[in-house]
Amino acid sequence: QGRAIKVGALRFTSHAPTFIAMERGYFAEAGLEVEPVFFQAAQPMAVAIAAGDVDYAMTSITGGLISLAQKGAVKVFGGALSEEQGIPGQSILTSGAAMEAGVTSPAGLDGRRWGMTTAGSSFHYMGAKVAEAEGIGLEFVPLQKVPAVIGALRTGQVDAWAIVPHIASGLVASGEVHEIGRIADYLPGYQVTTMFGSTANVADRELTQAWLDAMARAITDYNATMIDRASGEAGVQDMVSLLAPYVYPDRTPEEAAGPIVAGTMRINEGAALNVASVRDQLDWFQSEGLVDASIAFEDLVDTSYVESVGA
Amino acid sequence: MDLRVEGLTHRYGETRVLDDISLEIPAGRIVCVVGPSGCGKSTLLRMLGGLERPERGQVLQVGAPPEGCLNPLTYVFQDFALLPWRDVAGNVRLALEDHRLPDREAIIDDVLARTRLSEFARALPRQLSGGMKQRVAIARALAVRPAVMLMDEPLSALDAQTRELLMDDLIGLWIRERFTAVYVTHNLAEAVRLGHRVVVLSRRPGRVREIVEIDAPLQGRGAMEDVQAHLWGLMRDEARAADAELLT
Amino acid sequence: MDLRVEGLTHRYGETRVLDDISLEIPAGRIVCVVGPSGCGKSTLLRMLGGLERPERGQVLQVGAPPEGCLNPLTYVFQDFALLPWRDVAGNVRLALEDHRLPDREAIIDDVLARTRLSEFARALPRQLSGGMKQRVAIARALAVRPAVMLMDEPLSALDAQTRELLMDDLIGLWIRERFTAVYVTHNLAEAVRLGHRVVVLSRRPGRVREIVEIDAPLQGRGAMEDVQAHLWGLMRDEARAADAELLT
Amino acid sequence: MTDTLQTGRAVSRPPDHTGPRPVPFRGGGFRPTTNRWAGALVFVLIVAFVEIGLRAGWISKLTLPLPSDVFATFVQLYESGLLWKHLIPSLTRFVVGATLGALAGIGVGTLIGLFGLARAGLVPLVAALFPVPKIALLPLFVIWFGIGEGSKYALIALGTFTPMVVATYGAVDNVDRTLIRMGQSFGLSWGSIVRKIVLPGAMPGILSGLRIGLAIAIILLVAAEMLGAQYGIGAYILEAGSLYDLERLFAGVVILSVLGVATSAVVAWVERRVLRWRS
Amino acid sequence: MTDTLQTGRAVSRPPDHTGPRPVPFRGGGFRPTTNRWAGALVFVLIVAFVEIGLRAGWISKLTLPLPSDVFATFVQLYESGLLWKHLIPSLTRFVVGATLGALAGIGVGTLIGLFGLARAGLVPLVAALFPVPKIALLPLFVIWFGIGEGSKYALIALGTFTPMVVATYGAVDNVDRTLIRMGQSFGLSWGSIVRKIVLPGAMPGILSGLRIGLAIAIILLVAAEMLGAQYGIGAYILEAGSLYDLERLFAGVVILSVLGVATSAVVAWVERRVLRWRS
Ligand SMILES: Nc1ncnc2c1ncn2[C@@H]1O[C@H](COP(=O)(O)OP(=O)(O)OP(=O)(O)O)[C@@H](O)[C@H]1O
Ligand SMILES: Nc1ncnc2c1ncn2[C@@H]1O[C@H](COP(=O)(O)OP(=O)(O)OP(=O)(O)O)[C@@H](O)[C@H]1O
Ligand SMILES: [Mg+2]
Ligand SMILES: [Mg+2]
Repeated sequence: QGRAIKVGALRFTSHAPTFIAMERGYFAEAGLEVEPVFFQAAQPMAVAIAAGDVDYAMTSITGGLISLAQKGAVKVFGGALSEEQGIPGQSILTSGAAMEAGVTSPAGLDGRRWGMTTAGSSFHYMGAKVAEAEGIGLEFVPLQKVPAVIGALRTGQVDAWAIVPHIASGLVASGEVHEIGRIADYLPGYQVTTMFGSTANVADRELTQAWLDAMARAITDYNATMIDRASGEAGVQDMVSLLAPYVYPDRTPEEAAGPIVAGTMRINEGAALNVASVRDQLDWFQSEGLVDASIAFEDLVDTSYVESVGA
Repeated sequence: MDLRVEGLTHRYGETRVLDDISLEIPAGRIVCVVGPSGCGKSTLLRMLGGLERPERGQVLQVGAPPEGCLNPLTYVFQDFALLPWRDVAGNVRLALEDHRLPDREAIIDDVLARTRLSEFARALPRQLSGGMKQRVAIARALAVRPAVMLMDEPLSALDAQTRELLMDDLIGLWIRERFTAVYVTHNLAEAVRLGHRVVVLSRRPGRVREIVEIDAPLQGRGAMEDVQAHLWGLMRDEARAADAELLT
Repeated sequence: MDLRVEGLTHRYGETRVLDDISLEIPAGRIVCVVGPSGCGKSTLLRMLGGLERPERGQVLQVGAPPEGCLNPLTYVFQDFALLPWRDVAGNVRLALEDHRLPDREAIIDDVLARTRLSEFARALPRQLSGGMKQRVAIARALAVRPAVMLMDEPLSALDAQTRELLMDDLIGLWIRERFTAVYVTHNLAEAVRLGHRVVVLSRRPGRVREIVEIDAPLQGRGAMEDVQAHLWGLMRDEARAADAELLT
Repeated sequence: MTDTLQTGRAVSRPPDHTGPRPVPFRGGGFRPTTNRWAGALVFVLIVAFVEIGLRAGWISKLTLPLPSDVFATFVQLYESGLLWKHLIPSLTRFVVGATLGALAGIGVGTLIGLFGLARAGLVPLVAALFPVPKIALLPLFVIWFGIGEGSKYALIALGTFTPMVVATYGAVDNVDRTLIRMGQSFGLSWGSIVRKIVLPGAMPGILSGLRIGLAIAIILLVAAEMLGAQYGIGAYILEAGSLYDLERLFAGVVILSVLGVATSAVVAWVERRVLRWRS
Repeated sequence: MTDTLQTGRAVSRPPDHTGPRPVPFRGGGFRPTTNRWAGALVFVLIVAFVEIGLRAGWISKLTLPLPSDVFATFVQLYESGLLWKHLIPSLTRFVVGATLGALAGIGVGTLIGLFGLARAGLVPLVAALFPVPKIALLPLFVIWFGIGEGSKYALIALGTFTPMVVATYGAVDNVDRTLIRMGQSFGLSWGSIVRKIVLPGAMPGILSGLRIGLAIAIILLVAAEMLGAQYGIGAYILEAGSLYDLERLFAGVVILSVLGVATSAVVAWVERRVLRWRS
């Protein structure tokens, strides 16, 4: 019987490797019995790992994650979703009202309101980086939850936001919201999500390696099928019907297919980690005073498991 | 101004409280009403003052109230009914505020003086003993120059000694002012000290059992033990029965 | 069992309440304590029963309490002090529950019978008239076979007629049982009806002003107007002054 | 009620005729009346108004859902069995959390009421805890009690605890001291006095504190289910809210509101039974 | 207090000697005592315990922040001027929202207390509104009032409104009816009775309702600042929570707690002034 572990997950396409590894028995083959624990947002996942309720998870680097790493509770040890030029990654969106007022590119957002869930979230980081690159000022509006940001954007109460493609495509298709740029243009190689676990688990090399191996197989499957189309349309169909019950439990596979395909992004082979991007994120959080300036890179990341790229 | 009660009958739900009460309250006299607990004395008094509508029968005012009378039928309540947030003068003023009067403060000073309360004008009710509170209530009643004072056991919340003192005060007041009053009490000693006429009610439903006229002048009346004994004879058994009744 | 009070003195903060009180309470007699409001009568009674510690002086029990006595010094309070959530029998039982007794229910039945309450054993206090409530409190006191009953104005929350009835009951009870009691009251008529000895206290701080012995047997005593007048003469001015004092 | 005013004035003017005339009536009014039907009627009117307004278009569809759609959502929720799937975890959390909190609150409140030391030490603590928003403590609760049921019970229990403490010690303080003095005068033991006099005497106050405590427990259901709850009325409402699904949001809110009214009715029933000795 | 028990028992046994002996003392106890110093002491002890526990390592750093760090955070917040930047918007929201809610609540509560029609129609509505968690309505408020200050005021006002209504009409119902009857017996107009008897008589109840209403208003600050607030104590706490920054989280919670205690002290002061007529 395999070792029982709990894996935190969001109902997002970016968590596809977890679902693939479960469905295709990769975890079982690695000697793991995985129970998924679903969350509404990335933030509580890190807290749940610190509390010992969840063993591993995959999500973006947030201020909360860094704070918990500082307290010795969690550690990042692998990479997942990355921005890559040429693949439609996260989009920068603007509201209809802002568009009418002449905002056609991120440069036109000077002094406008940028939506985010909470301070220290990846939305905050992306907005800040875009603003820095364009030399503009943004007002950051915390709205706690993704749907709240969507609502505020649709009603023009915030002017701009950046979000993963499967959500962006749906919003743009509704016509209320417009795409004015790509994050990949501003943050090439941005390590969007990472793999992390509790410090105790990460210290358990055997367990963590087993988990990584299973995930790596799933990542290869995902990239090959969805990005490189190695198995053609049929392979995509298979993958969609595998993912649909996890990502869109209340939609039929046919309804789910569109957004799942649209949401495709490259996941790092072998869970390689873009160390430079992670370092940049940490630096930014520290420079903004969102996390303690004394946190060292090594407090946050254990680079001994996977290949480091982009450094 | 006299009051005349004609065939007053009342019921609360199923309970008959008053049954065909007829009475005369002549001006310038004190009519005491005695009767066992729950026989409807307070109900009768409420009807006299127009605070409650009788089921049958009526209460009539005969003659005009005296000149300058602001509130012909004025109560003095057992529990004083003073506003605790107003001082003594303010409580008296309450009764006058709805009237346009040139000399309001003069009236207040006058009635406080008559009840020997002048130096307590700024005191709050909670600072006063029970006897003083009731004197404030009497001062307030005097301030509106009533035609008839309706007093519902005005002394029964007081201790025996204070009661004694206030009874003297009331007698002194009547001798000077000859006010008209209906005075409800349980206390036969009070009734025979203060009443020109004592109306004895039966147990519930209250009926007029006997009306005793007392001719002796108020000043210098003694305990009148014979009259008290007569009244007590009328009431003793009924009082005992009323006391032993279960309330709901 | 007698009680002896020796040089009792007490102060609340700055206020002197009792000043050097010395008294004898002989077994089998009723000692009435009268005095103006706030002179410390209730405080004295609390000290007699050990509910409060005097600043100076002491209260002594002389002799053993009678056989079978469960609570030698037992109170009857002005406001009855019945537990509203227990019925009549339950209220009496309360006083017995902390003792191991073979015949608890028999005692309860007995005292309820003696106070003519047997048929109300299951009634709740809120269903009872004031007079009945006080009879329950007396039954409860009798249940513990007290050596001395300490009664703090036991009738003054009742209306005059009920008071009259209960006074008769108490006299009847004393004639049968010859209980010992300290009886605090404001009411001079009560004091002369019930007391073998009347202790008159002065205004605060309470001092013993006079002790009046009344030799007439309890049964068939009249109003004893001369004694009442004498007592009232002792107290009138002080009562007036006490009444006119501002409370804080 | 205005005729009180008029007759009041009429009495104060001397009449021009002097024949016998009835004493004018000037009492009445100022009596609380209750009328259950009017309450239901007002509900029906409001619902009808919203329904018609939305259909006719003079209320924007963005602001309120169609009451009939809310009802349909509710029916669907019931028929799909999801109602119970959401209701049962929430009720469990409510019952367990509120019971823990209420018992602890009554216990601590009684200690405060009885012992000067407990009072001096705990009252300021409770006073400081009272205004702390429980949602603010969510991240801590997750660390302390995990994302499972533990943190939800703890959050609801904490919310019930503080008002119960305050109500209980207030109630103990307000127990008629003459009754306690009576108990002492009959030589009752300290324990007897507490059990037979203090606690029953404090019961009315404790029960009215329970009303507030339980209302707060229901309100905290939503906060408790913000973290890691897949099922539960609070989770349902939060999801509906974040999707701006007004029909489901209202259906959930109506369920909580009914739960609150039902709880308060239960407390009222208990009060009537336990406090039958009151007038 | 146990000596009550023992002397109580001693009295009930007949003594073996019969010479004069003092009546045993069996009173005392059951008196609420207050001791401000003990309260402060308990605070200091708790803080010291946590500080030492964390430094010594037998309390995990994950569960609580170092009290000294919380204090340092607070000092920094003060010195950087950020304290005011967060406090002033929150206080504004608190004052505006609570004032609107309290005034509306007192008004509606008085209407319910005075008019049978208002009572029949509004009481069930308020009873249904009371247990609705205000966070659940947040999305709705955003639709109705936007993410600006409007929705924050509205949320806090609603939270204050319902307890004020309940407290006010309860207080009006509890005004001594003999006082009202007295007013009628002196022929006072309806308006005079309401202004001079009913409202002052209801004041104690209204003020104690205000205590609860304001506590709820403070608790709702956090919920109100969930949406679109960049500054404010609630926003500060939420941000600290999402960053899992326990020092700042606790600093914020302490500020709210102090705000709550201060508000309650202000109400107590107003009570002492306005209700000086009570014993
Ligand atoms: N508003 C009311 N509704 C119903 N019953 C009432 C009302 N007012 C009085 N009663 C009942 O009517 C009866 C007479 O009451 P009332 O107060 O007039 O008696 P009373 O003679 O003044 O008694 P007491 O001597 O105790 O003051 C009592 O049984 C009482 O319970
Ligand atoms: N626990 C207490 N603390 C402070 N002062 C007290 C206390 N108990 C009584 N007093 C004061 O002591 C004085 C005497 O009170 P006590 O109750 O003994 O008088 P009393 O003679 O019984 O009065 P009354 O005739 O009104 O019953 C009063 O002035 C009272 O205010
Ligand atoms: Mg009456
Ligand atoms: Mg006394």
